[in-house]
Amino acid sequence: MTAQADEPSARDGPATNSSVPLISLRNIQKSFGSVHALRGASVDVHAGEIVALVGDNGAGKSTLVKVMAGVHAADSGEYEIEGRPAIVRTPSDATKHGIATVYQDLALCNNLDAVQNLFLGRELTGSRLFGGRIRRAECEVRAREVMSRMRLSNLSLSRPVGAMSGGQRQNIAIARSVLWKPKVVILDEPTAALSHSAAQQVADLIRSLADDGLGVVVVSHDIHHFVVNSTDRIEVMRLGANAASFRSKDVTGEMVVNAMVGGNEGVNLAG
Amino acid sequence: MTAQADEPSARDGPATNSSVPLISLRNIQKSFGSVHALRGASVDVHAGEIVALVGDNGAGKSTLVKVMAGVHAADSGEYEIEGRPAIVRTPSDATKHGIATVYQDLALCNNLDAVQNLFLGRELTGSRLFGGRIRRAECEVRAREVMSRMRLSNLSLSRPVGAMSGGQRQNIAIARSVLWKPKVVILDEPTAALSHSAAQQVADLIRSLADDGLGVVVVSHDIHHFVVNSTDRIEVMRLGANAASFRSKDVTGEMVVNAMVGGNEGVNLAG
Amino acid sequence: ADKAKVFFLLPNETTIRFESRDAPFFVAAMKEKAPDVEVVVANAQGDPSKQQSQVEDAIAQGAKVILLTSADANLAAGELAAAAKANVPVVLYDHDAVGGKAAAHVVFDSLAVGQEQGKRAAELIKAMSKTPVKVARVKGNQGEYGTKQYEAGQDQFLKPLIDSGKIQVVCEQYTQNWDPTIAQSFAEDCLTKNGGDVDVFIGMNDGTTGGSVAALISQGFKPGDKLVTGGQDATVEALRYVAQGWQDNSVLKDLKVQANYAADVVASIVAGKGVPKDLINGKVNNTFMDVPAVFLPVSNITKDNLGDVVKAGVWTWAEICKGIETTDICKKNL
Amino acid sequence: MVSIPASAAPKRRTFGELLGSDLRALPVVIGLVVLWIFFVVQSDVFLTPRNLSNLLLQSTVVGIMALGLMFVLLVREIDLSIAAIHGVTAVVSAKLIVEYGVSPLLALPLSVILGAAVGSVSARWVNWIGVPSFVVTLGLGLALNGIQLLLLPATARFGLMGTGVELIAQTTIDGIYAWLAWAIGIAFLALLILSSVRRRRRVGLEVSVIHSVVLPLVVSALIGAVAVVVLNANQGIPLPVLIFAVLLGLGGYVLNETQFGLYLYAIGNNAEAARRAGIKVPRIRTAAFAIAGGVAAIAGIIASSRTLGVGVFSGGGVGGGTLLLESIAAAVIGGVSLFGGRGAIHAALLGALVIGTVQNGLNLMGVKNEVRLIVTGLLLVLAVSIDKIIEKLTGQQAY
Amino acid sequence: MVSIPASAAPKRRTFGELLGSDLRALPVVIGLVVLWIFFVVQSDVFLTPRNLSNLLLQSTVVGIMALGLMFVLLVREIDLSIAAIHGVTAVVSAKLIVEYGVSPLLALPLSVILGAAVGSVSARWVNWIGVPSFVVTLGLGLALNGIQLLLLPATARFGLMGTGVELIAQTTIDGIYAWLAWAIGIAFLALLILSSVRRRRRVGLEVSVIHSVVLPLVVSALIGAVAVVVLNANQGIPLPVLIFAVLLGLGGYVLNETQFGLYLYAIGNNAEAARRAGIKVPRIRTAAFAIAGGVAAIAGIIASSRTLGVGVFSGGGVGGGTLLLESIAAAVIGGVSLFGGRGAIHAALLGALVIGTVQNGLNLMGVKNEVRLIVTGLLLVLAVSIDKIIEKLTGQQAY
Ligand SMILES: Nc1ncnc2c1ncn2[C@@H]1O[C@H](COP(=O)(O)OP(=O)(O)OP(=O)(O)O)[C@@H](O)[C@H]1O
Ligand SMILES: Nc1ncnc2c1ncn2[C@@H]1O[C@H](COP(=O)(O)OP(=O)(O)OP(=O)(O)O)[C@@H](O)[C@H]1O
Ligand SMILES: [Mg+2]
Ligand SMILES: [Mg+2]
Repeated sequence: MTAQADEPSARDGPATNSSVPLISLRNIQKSFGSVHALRGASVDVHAGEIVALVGDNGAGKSTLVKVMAGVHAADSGEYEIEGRPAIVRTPSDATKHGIATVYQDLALCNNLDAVQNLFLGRELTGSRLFGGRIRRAECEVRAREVMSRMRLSNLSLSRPVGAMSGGQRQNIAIARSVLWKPKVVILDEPTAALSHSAAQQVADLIRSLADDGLGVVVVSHDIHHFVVNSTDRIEVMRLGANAASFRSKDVTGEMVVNAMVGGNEGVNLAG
Repeated sequence: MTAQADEPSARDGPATNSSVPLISLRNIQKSFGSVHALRGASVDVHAGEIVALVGDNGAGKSTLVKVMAGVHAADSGEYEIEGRPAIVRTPSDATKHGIATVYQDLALCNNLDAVQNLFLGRELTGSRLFGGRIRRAECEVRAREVMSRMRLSNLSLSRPVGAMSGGQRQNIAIARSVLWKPKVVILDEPTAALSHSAAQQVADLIRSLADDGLGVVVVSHDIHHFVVNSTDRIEVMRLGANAASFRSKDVTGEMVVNAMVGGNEGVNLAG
Repeated sequence: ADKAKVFFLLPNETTIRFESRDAPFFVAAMKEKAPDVEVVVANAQGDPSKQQSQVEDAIAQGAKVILLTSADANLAAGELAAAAKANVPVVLYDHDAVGGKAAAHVVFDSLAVGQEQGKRAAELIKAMSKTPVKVARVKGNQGEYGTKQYEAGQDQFLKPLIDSGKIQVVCEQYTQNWDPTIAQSFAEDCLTKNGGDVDVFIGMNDGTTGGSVAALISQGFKPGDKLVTGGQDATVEALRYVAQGWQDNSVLKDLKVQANYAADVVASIVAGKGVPKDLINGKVNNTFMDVPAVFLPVSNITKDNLGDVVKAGVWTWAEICKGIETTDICKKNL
Repeated sequence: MVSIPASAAPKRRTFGELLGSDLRALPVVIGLVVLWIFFVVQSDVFLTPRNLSNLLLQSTVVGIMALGLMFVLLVREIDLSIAAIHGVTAVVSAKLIVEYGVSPLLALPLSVILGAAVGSVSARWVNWIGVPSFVVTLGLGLALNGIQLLLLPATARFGLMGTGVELIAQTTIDGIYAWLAWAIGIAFLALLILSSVRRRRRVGLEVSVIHSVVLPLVVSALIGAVAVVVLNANQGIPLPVLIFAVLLGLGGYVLNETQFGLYLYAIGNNAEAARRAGIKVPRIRTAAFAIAGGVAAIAGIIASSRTLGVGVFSGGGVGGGTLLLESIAAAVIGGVSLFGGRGAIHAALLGALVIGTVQNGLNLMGVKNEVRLIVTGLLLVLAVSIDKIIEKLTGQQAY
Repeated sequence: MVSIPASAAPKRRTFGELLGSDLRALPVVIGLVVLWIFFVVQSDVFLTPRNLSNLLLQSTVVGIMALGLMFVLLVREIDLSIAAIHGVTAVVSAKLIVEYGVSPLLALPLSVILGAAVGSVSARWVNWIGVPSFVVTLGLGLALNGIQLLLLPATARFGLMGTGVELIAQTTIDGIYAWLAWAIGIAFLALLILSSVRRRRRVGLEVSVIHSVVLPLVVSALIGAVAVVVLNANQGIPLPVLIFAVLLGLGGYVLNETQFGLYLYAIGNNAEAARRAGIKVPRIRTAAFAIAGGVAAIAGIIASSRTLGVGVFSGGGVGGGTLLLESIAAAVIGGVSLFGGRGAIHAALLGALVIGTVQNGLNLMGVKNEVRLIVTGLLLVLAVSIDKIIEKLTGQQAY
């Protein structure tokens, strides 16, 4: 019933694509106590490619994202980066390998302001001699650049993010992931709280990231628009494993939804 | 620039509608420190009617929802329930008047299980003599009924909700609001984290609530599908005030989006 | 604020005598001996650094004399130095204060108290037919100057018996902060440890002996079953135990006498006459100097001389006998 | 399936899961057992009925204090005044009894009410002004310490011998009566369990008889029986121990079965969510503080009955001293979180037993005071570490 | 506009907003000022330079302890062993100096390193096993108390008179030198402010000169000048006060300007988010505990220099006593949250001053001990209540 998009088919897809995936997870298992959240899930991400990760609620998408990001260590399975086995068991491992993540729960520090959250963990600092003084001014300027690129220049940068609206918070989390130059960006339901126009901007942003040669993974429930129109490849998850794999340009929303709920079991529409 | 859907026009809309709105907020002002989140917002909800509240991120939708639900007390403005001025300054005031709310941040207690969260604040209890012993069995049965009505019977009822997936948590928050028989249900982005099919089920649920004569307010960013297809009336908010008002059957998504971003300022398409 | 000010600095409020007896006695005595001197009382609540602040604040208010009962003799040098720097004479009251300049020391000799306790215990134990006599020692707060002196005094009499095998020390422990509750748990556990076979409990003050008595009562013993000795302070509670036969003795330190002598010394200094030479009957070496001392006599109160307490005006029979009116002694004296 | 279907009773549950629910107490118990083994090896009297009775008795006061404090900790607050409440209420009731000749039957309940009233004063201040409870109760505690000193007579002590109060500590229930008490306890538990099973059956939910009826009943009956046998081998059940047991039973009922108990957990985890659910958060908070105060007063009565009097020391002295620290420590060692919303009733018992065991055991070993402090510190950390290591190995998660 | 555009410098800010940033300290200051007014009315010596010097000096030890503890509280942990660390390190250095003749210049820094090492041991245990820091540090504290007793000689005391250590408490910097110290402090502050202003200018961000340069400099210079005038009118700046001032400056720099400081706040608010951001949470936590330990050792040195010796009571005695409680209380009164992520450096100073003022003032008033306790309790609550009421009135919100 599980059908993998074998690599050649994916490679045929979008333009800027190398033969070795940037990151590749195979046969990942992960349990929480008695809950078997991932039972052999796999995913590849190539440079320049936008992979959509879709599936019903509780299918294991966020868990897979967290394994990719090093938040959870997998119980078993392989994790390769640019073709070489890699150990990614903490978020800083992932960061080191150039993986940036937007989490479904955003993972912001509510008591810090937007600039502090944007740069958290990778502040621009002065000399070690002065204890790593934060170059607040530079941070602020860079933050403004990114925010205006996302057309968010009217968002206050010095209020604690805990006091912001759901969409504002989500925008900050997204801005955060693209602030530095990662190789892979993973976004878990990035547009859930965004208005139509903001979501469109994020879709454009994601495309421009891929065009710059980054690998992008997006979890989304917006199958009919965002997933079929703005991604390159679609991985469908069901019950903690891959259920199907499609090239986005070949499918309709209905086909994807059917694969998600199991209506088309075993049918591999990829390639 | 602000255009109200005057009541007659709304009354002409859906079938089961009385002349007096169930709840009616007029000219609500609300500031947080220096942030003026609501500047004269108004909204009416009639029985049997689904009102969509739309607007850009930070427009004040959630704040208005919280004022309706008694979470925030408005700085000024009128609050009427069934035509009579009402004082709704705490969530229990709202509950007493039959208003149930699903918050954007869900407001669940992560250490409690699904049943406990579903009934929180209105547990079925035994005699006062025994200190209000919770009738867990009855609660569980009722919880299952609701969950299966939402086609969620495979969601564990006895795990802490903090360990659940984003969509599962959202489903619980929604189930919670319809568990008792409220008169008005307010849902703040209820389908944001839901899969396509789950979102469809929630849309059906909302419709059936309205058909039962409840008033429903839904905040949503899914203009093109959910808002134009599944609601009766659309209130567009911009910068903390009402920007436009439409009958859903009269508009296209584009028209709504234009009103949101201010492209069609001053044009009143309602009625 | 024109009156000359004298400060009486108390150590803590757990040893209640300072707050409830010494202070009022001293204030009364001063009123008599130096009517235009204002006495200010402050309590360090057991905290030496708080006491240091109180010394500094006293100096700031222009203290003429500081009558000091140190919160911890070992951490009082800073207080003495501050006073010396400001030329304010310090008279030590009861507790020692190590490592600094003091004008005089009015004290019931702590060593003598320990000796009284040890002597009485040794007498009673020698009189016992049993060998070895099993003894539990419930000592005071570890590291305190007083505790060390009491222990040394007791040991002068107990050591020989221990060495000769007459006494077997079966349990021995310090009591944190002199807390009677801790003393009680310790005594209970000691009884348990020895299957009830403990003959004597030697305390160091009435709090520690009281803990032992409460332990005996809670374990169902009767008065006289076990010997509880080594009380100190002649608290009314301890005297009741003595009257009932639960406890053998308590060392009486007549606080009124002490307060009076202290008032004499202080009044004399305030009047510019220095420490009255005739009162000095010894010296205490506090590692910095030999402090001229006014040693006061102590006496051990047992069932036989319970009346001494009443004679000295410490307690009345009515106070002692409250609740135990049916005991022989009380019947006789009420 | 990813999520366990609610209707299918899971046949095999992992050990971790069991720990998460029915056996929640196990890790701390294991920590305790390790301590016991240590002391059994060190001292041959440790396991005698006499010593175990002692140990239980010595743990009651701290255990009861911790039990009351739990209610406050659950709602993410702290009460530093419980020791002072314990002291001042004990002195008030002793004063009433000794000076004014009030009957203990009146004075003691009065002191409990007073304790509850004082507790609710802190809560009101916390609710009203929003001052952290740490500061409010610290200040209130000091003020109560002062009042306690004011209330004491010049003798600094009210003796309670002969007033009837001492009977509380001295009464023991032995032989057949002890078994009667045991039987009543088990009967209540059975009633409780059966009533929920009946109800579940009636609404059509399946119940595993072994798992939800037989197991808890047998385990409780066994533990109770062992305790009764041990205590009967000495003098019987001391009344303070029985009072503690009853309070534990009541507390467990309130926390696990009632609406109020649930609200404590809800508020501790997410007070804003609780408020939005229409829960009167200030009212619940006030009740929690009142319970802590009332229970502290009960502990004060037992303590003064044990020490046969009240004085400056009642309530641990100024600042709360050891009593306060041990009460908080007992709750935390038993698994109550200082950050609210987490902890079960057994925490009070187990935490107090851990502390009591260490002290009792070291008394029996007769080690020097310095060593004693060092060992106490290390054993406390050890006992809780075992608990955490087990939790970690079984992959438990806390919310 | 609903959200303030980041580029438009808001011309008029509400009072509440000011309180939220630059004037964060104001509410506590007002609480303190109310206390001062109270005591000025009660005692005519309160406002004398001599007394104010005293007050400042008396607040240093608790203030320094609170300053170190803040780092731990910010990351949502607690360290109950700081008082014991304070005691044991003081005894170790005294032993080295008195018994082994080690120079204070070596022994004192060594004791600070020892304090930091001990602190990091707790942190490692917390990180590794996940035992709540409350329990780990409680146990460690007791063990250290035991070690302290073991280290003391039979006389239970090491006198420090004549060793050179006493000079720390006795040295004062007066006259022109005091002004020099003041000038150096202000110069550092100016440097710091100007360097950020320059940087902002360089990258093209606008800066309000009045608001970000003149105001803070003038206010700090004024406060410092008043302090120097007062202290000079007595004996000059006592070295301990200067040390406290330097630590405050350093602490403020670390918390407000450095990466490490920011991480403390981040972890305290949402440790999981910090971890996901790639922050090495255990390492930061360890550093926080090490700082608390090292700073406690510094406080220990100052305290032993003040009392001219060390003994059993150094470090507040067994269990930490008043010293521990007051250190925690000072931090909390100053506005540090026990729940992590909230509190500024001035908390240590203001909290210690509130506690010190109450005690000093009551000493001057010469009230009876019982009354004193009652008043202390009430004044503490009052001072913090004023703070909270102001926050409430100005609609402040905490994250
Ligand atoms: N508690 C608060 N404190 C301060 N500012 C707040 C608070 N809550 C909301 N705001 C501000 O009020 C404005 C309106 O917020 P609100 O949450 O109502 O927006 P919204 O329309 O729901 O947006 P979204 O679509 O992103 O959820 C925003 O600018 C937000 O930052
Ligand atoms: N920390 C955890 N502890 C226990 N169970 C968990 C935990 N995290 C996730 N789960 C469970 O694992 C399963 C997969 O969860 P996951 O969050 O990966 O789903 P998802 O596909 O992201 O769903 P959604 O679309 O609702 O976000 C769910 O059943 C969830 O309840
Ligand atoms: Mg998810
Ligand atoms: Mg919103």
